[in-house]
Amino acid sequence: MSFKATAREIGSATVMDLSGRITLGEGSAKLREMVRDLLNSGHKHIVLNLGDITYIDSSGIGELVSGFTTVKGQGGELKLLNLTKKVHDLLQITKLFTVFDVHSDEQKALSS
Amino acid sequence: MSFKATAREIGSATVMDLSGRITLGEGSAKLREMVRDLLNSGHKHIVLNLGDITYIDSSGIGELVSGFTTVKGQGGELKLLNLTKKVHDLLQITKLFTVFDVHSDEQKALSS
Amino acid sequence: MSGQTKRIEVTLETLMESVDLAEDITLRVADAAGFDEEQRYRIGMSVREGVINAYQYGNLQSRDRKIFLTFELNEDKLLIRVLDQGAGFLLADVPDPLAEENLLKTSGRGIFLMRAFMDEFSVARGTNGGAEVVMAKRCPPARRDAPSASQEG
Amino acid sequence: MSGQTKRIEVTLETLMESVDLAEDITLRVADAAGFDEEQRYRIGMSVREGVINAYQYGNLQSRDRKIFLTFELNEDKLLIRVLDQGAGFLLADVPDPLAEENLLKTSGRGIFLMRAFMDEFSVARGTNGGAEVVMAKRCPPARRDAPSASQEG
Ligand SMILES: Nc1ncnc2c1ncn2[C@@H]1O[C@H](COP(=O)(O)OP(=O)(O)O)[C@@H](O)[C@H]1O
Ligand SMILES: Nc1ncnc2c1ncn2[C@@H]1O[C@H](COP(=O)(O)OP(=O)(O)O)[C@@H](O)[C@H]1O
Repeated sequence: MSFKATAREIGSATVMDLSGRITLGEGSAKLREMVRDLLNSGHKHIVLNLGDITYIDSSGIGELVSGFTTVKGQGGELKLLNLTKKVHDLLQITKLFTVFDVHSDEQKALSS
Repeated sequence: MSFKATAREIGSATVMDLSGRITLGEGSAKLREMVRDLLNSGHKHIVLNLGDITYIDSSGIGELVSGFTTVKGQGGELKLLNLTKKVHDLLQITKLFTVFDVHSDEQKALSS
Repeated sequence: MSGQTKRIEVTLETLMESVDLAEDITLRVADAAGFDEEQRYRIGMSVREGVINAYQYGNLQSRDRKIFLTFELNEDKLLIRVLDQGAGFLLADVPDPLAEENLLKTSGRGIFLMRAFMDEFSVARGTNGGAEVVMAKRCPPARRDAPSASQEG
Repeated sequence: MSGQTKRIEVTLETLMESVDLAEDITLRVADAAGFDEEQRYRIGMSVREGVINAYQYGNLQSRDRKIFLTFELNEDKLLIRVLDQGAGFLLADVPDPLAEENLLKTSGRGIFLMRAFMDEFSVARGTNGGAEVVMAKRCPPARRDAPSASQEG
């Protein structure tokens, strides 16, 4: 299943509902463009809903880190929402779980 | 999906509802045993319901022919019911469609 | 898809389970090449039949022989080779399964199906002496009509 | 499954699409070997990462180089080799992605994931000089606990 993203504006934040795979040659490049486009259009409060992301490889992890630091560098924030067990485990073993701002409740992700 | 068969006795006939693949190393050998067991137990009027057969290779075709001639040789009859398009096409190009007694209606297969 | 030919080589052991594996890899390759379900089925079945023959007749089920499966994809077609380490055979020696006297035979339809399901089919002698079945399917699929059973090749 | 080692060899081109193909073939082989979904995922991901590296760093995306993927299955384990035609590399030169200063790097986690997801992992120099990643998963899967990130190998 290929990578897809749809945006929802909620208040000053943008929730991106992502689905499919974030991998080299597939979702990674699209994710990068997406974050760049959001920043270029002034959207600095981004929540990535990963609930329907089925698979992330090391390239995808790198892209999440890149998005996180880029958004932060521009004074915004990038949060992760609804990690599946596979994605949770990946962030756990790579020690990124505590680096990212991870949420399991959209309301709390938006208000935190 | 592996080969499965369940029997229904209807009057003097046995309807075998088959599903899965009839291929070398999978359904072919089972189909042969099944027909042999039916003949050994005196069941000579056999209807093979192929409606849920997803795939047949040349070995499976050979096994259908074998069953057909074996049953006939013992004074019985073996009919084929509910061919999918793929199976229909296979029997068509191998010129076996007119050799077999093929039906698309169970009642008619039983009463013919 | 670039203009260059893409090549994938798979070496399989002479085992019954190599038959299903070869078919599944073929379906995967044919899918990536853009063939629709019906064409994938035909290509997969053809490789299945070719590998069954390499397993049974070519390599005589001997574990120290190998089956070599090669895919070559270009803009025109997907070319597939199934090479074994047997004695080889001549197509001229293979009986026609559609002949009246062969219709009720319980075998002898494998090569016929490969011919019917592929656009090109031939048997060569491999460099190592074994049989090399060479078959091709036009790509993107042009022929959507009922399978023809022409005996070219 | 017989007691003998089963061997499958796949030669892939240095193309981005070989990454997905290698992963899918691996999933198919791991399935036939009896691994459960979680183990198949880990084995597939490890091959994916190995082939990405062969594609990028080993073969430098050059079409005239090949990637050799080999599976060897016995009763104990599934052994997988990914061999490229590059200059090779030393594991000792690979930075630890868990080190504080590397945590926010946007790359450098491929080898770490292979080590975490497989039971054995090492890098050898192939007979042709390239890097040969050798990794194995115990079979039937014994380790169902959380993936460990130990740096052995
Ligand atoms: N790879 C091969 N090596 C040697 N002989 C072969 C090979 N493939 C086919 N043959 C010969 O061709 C015949 C017809 O093969 P085929 O049409 O596939 O039907 P079947 O396998 O049911 O006999 C076989 O019986 C065999 O004698
Ligand atoms: N097949 C290979 N050939 C040469 N160098 C390699 C190979 N695989 C990995 N490396 C080296 O190891 C480093 C770490 O690889 P890896 O952990 O997969 O992370 P990444 O691919 O994200 O850089 C690479 O940056 C590269 O220098």
